[in-house]
Amino acid sequence: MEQWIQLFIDGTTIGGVYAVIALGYTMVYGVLRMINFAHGELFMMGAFAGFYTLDAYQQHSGLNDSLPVFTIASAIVAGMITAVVLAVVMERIAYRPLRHAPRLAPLISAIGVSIFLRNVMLRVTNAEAQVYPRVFPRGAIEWGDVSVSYIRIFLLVLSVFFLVLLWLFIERTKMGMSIRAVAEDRDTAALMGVNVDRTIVMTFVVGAALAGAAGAVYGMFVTTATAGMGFIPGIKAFTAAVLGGIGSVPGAMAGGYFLGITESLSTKFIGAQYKDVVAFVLLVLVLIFRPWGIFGKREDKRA
Amino acid sequence: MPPLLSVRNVTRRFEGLTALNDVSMEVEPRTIAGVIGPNGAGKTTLFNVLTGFYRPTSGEVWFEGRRIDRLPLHGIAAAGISRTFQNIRLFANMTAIENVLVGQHIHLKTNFATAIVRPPSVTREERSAVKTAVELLRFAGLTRRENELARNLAYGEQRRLEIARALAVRPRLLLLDEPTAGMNPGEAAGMIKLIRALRDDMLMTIVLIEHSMRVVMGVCERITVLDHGEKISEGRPEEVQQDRRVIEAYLGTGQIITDGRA
Amino acid sequence: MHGRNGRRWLPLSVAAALLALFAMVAVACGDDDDDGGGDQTPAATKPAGQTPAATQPSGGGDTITIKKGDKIKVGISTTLTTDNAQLGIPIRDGALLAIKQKGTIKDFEIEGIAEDDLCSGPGSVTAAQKLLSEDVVAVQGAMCSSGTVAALDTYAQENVLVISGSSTGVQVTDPPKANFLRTAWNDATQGAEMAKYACTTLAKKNAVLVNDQSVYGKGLMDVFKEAYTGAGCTVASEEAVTVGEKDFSPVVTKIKGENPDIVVFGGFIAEGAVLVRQLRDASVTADFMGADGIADAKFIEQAGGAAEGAYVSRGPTPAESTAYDKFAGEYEAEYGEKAGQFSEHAYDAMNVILAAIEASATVDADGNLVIDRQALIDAAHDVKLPDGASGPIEFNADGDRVIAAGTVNRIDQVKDGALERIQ
Amino acid sequence: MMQRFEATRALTRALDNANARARAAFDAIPLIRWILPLALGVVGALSPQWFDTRPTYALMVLITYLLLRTSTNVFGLAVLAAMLVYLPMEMDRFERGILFDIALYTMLGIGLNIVVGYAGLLDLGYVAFFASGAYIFALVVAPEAGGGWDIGASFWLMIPAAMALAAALGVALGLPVLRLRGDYLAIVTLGFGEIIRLMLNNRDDITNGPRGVYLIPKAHFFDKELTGPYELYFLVLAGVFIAAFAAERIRDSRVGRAWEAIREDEDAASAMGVNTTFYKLLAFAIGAAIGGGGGVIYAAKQTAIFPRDFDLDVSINVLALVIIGGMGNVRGVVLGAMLLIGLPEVLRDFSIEFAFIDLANIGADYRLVIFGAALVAIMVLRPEGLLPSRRRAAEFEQAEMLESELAT
Repeated sequence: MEQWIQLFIDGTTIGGVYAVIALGYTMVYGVLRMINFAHGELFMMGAFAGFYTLDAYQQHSGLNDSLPVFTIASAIVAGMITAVVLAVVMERIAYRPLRHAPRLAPLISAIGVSIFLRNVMLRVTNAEAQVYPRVFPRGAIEWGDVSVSYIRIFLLVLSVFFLVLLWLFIERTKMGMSIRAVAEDRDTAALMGVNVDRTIVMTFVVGAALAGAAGAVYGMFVTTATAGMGFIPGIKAFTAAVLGGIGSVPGAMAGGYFLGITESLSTKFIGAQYKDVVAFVLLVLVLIFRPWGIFGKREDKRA
Repeated sequence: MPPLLSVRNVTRRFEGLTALNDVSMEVEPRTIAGVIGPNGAGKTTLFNVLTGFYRPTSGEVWFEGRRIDRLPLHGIAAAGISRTFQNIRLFANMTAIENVLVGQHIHLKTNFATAIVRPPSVTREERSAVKTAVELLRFAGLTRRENELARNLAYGEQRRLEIARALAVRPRLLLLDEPTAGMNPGEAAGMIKLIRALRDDMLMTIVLIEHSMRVVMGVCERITVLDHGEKISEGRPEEVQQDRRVIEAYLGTGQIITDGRA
Repeated sequence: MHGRNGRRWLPLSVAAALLALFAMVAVACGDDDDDGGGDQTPAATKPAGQTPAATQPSGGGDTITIKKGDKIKVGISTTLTTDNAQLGIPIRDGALLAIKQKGTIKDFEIEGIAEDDLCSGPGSVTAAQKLLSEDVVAVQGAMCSSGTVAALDTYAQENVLVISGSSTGVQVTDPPKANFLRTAWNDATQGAEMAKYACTTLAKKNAVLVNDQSVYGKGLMDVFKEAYTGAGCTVASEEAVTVGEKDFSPVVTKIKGENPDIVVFGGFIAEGAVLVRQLRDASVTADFMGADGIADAKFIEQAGGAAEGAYVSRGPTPAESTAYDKFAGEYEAEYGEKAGQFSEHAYDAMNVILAAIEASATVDADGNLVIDRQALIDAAHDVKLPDGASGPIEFNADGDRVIAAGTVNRIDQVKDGALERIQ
Repeated sequence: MMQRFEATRALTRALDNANARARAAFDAIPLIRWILPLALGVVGALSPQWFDTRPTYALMVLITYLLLRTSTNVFGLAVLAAMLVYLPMEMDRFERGILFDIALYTMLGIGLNIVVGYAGLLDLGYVAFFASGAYIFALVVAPEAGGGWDIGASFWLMIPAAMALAAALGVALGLPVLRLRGDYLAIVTLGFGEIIRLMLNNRDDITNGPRGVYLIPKAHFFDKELTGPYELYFLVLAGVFIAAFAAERIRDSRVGRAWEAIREDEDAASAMGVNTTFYKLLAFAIGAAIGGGGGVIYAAKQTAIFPRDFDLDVSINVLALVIIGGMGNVRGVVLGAMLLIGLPEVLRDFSIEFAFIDLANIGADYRLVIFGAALVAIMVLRPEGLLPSRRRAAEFEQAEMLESELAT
């Protein structure tokens, strides 16, 4: 029983990461109907930015030991800023010119960006894993055999915090409203006076900030950053977004947690080597019975 | 003569909303029937039930003595019913003639194997299909527009092309969803002429949905009036026009009975 | 087809002009053809401007002739992109160091050409084709067992000598290939030795095996399991991790539930370091054991302290080895970085290649170097390097290394952040 | 805050302008379309001391591009065919290897193009069919995996058999998911592709797992052993021509029209009596069969296959080459494969050395960086693909028109 609880907590942690990344996918998809394949690489860049920040503190000051709260926060902010800047440049160079292009052109462009970023980082790091300085106090809350390390708690809380923050942003702010309007119907939104360009950039900015922050925190959690680390979470988060109903913000959140927990539990159920199989089979099953995703809007085209 | 089409107590609900409530109607062969009603009356829902896009929640649809409300979408066309759409749904990036060729789909036999081998029979079939298509386009008034992409056609032409495409199915019942919507009076008059010709020259049975009372009154022999998913009146144009419930229904929505565009 | 316009002659004329152009170039390039077999025309008809360095010896299937003043080219197939490059680049550098130290053979300069093999079957085949088109005399590689297995056929077609310093998979030499040798240890040797050590010496009777679903990791764990259970110990469960993933918590939780005496890992640094760290974070106290895939300072560094106490098998090694220390010092002096886990094997492999070239190459009357491919392969089989950086080197008929007398399977333990030999 | 925005705004405006100028230059001056590739090709072919890359490859891409661009007649195709047969004789082993890969991926591209380009079904798991073809063949003939039929006959038998089985797999995978909307279909097919690969990896009792299937015997053509990419290249070439021929003929028939109608408007198509389920499955099946056939040849050439050979990258590569070439037509696929499969390999040799610029290793070290940037550049400059079918070009114009209307 305790093992099940532990697996559930494990799954919730990685699920939270999936959920935060998935939000970027789902928001960009919502406004642009485009799968941003380079989103996982923003996550990766966030992890590197976090690493370089913490590493600089480690090399040049004692702040990692004396003021970990500050250094951790600045690493997260660095991750966000890096990802945001990249996302804005990326949108401008690789996606905006393609806004009215055939549907699949931006997909390929995004794949190009993804290959580009990954290989640039491979060159920069000489393909070596970069090891995070340990800023988090080691230790865990123990309950019987269940143990939850502090960093895991931090990651859990932070993912929920980001999700709530985004929820408020989408629902309560004017910009959030614009994003929803553009997602609903871009032309009408434009007629209603929404600045579509700025809204789309804002969507990228918000999605990238989340991915960058998630990257930095995830980097602290697994304590390494590698150029290839964005790929698997990227695919998983994309799966989570679709699972929840792509375009739906609560769907992406639910999808992320759902996927993470299922994966984790299936390790015990069926075996670790089948965990990805389980994830994808689940996806197929959900979509067969609910083709619009768990939380997606049912689009009855035949009206 | 038995009715060609018979709708029997059809009800269709969408999650709490009843779009059609116990609607029945019959259409005699070689007549032009109209379905009218204010916005949201359930006209298009009725069409979608007739063409298999929706399954009725209850009730039945019979066509030529055969129950069709359980047929798959493409089976409706094979049964002999063809339609146009309210918001024109042509294959926009195909040429006019290709659109009509798709309409002939069920009457052609080429499969992927014979398409590769291309024996003489395929070439022959293709040639005659093209000939038929050209004739249909001519009938619909689209002479020399064959190789134009559908989306490059003028609005009125697109409506005509949609009808030509529907005719290519060789239906015995043709359903027209607001054929004159968005047309200027000149274009609309031309369309009315075309609809009459369909019945008179091609011996077609037609059911049309219209907003414009002028069109309906001018062309239809029998009219069914829907309001809030219920049939409120039925009969010849002049009967329906006098029906107090019809007038109320239209007045209630602020639409003027004599002029079409709301 | 649609949309034919009236300009019918344009394509015709363009095509004709281009065809003429292409025919010219093609004729000029004709002697690049490498399957001509003994076509020895000099490279004078090359297109103007081609650099002298680009002129090739005309290699047939049997002999290679290197003209006076040209370089002897030796290929290195290793992984230079993807995350596996952190293993691949030190392999390249180890091999290049051997070339640099050797300098010349019979007054012919040696040039090492490294190609990226992506640590995959298709990538290694492409790299093989590339190296063959460069007319290399022999090749160190491929890096990964899957790549070697796939690429050997391509090399065999030209009867090119291939020596790998890092392909440890059992299947690479089973069945043996005539043109292949390796300085890497066969997993069959190492896996069994590891099992013996864990079960008998350490007396850890209950193990969980984790592999990274690679040819190497899975193969090694299969051998381990057979020997381990054969020695009377039990395998509690077999787990797998996905390469590229960074969070192994579910697997760790499951291992914790099995409560094993020892966790044995078959795979490489990236996953191994993360796994051991997460095991320790979850307060799993079982011993950790890995093989040469993680026998590297980077493993300890990336594990961030969690590697302390871990056992690492490194293959049969003589009790005393100054050769390795010498190599490691030279490597660090050359590149400013510590040698990688397979650097010394790649270095040895390249030294075997160079020794074989030296033994089999002859200088003909015109001062050209002539190498008979079969003679080169035979010579390589006979090469013995008693003081190889990875231990004494001698090959058996299968192309695997002979375990020299007086060597034991080296086991290191991580102590105070460094690998220390304990067997 | 606002001032800081000013700086980024100026930057983005400059970027926009540069972008627009590049597009305008590319589109407005038709000569650039000709001169640019021509010049690059000639420089690439004749000046290896400046841009050291593969001359024969550069030339081949150039000729193919021009031929495909300009001619739809028999003569052009005959020249192309002659070139494709003659050029490899002049190539070295590496170039032949690339050429084999290009031809193989062209074949896969033609198959996927039927699914994505013709029928409009976004498939991100095409590798599943490629893998199944390769594994079916390998498991039957390779002794290591418990197979070991006589290769002499079975290779030629296995091609149609694997194609049929792949087609069946296509139908089996397609059946449950066909009612999914475009992007959902994409992720589900991606999932299927991954499931197939993971199963190949995990069911080592059947597939030998990560150790792969190796020692696959060589195919024979009568008495001649098909030893390497060069010999098998001609087989793939034949496959490409057959697949291309079949694909074009199907496209120009009732079946192709049905696919196109489905792609344009699925509901309207079914209202016209097109059995959309059947035709979508047919597209899946034909595409899968071509992929399966390609898989058999791949396994025969590779002599060792591993689950890892069939990861998501293969699907993405095939999809990318279809789109870059210009979706919906075979000519685009050929060019897309040349660029997408050829470029990263040819870039291995790429170096720039003239005057004081010495970037000798730029190709070896940065080839994938360059490749990624090139993907973006091609898409931004030619969003409809390099050789779009007439219809695709039309769609793009339509979008452009809409944009300019909205802008005014």
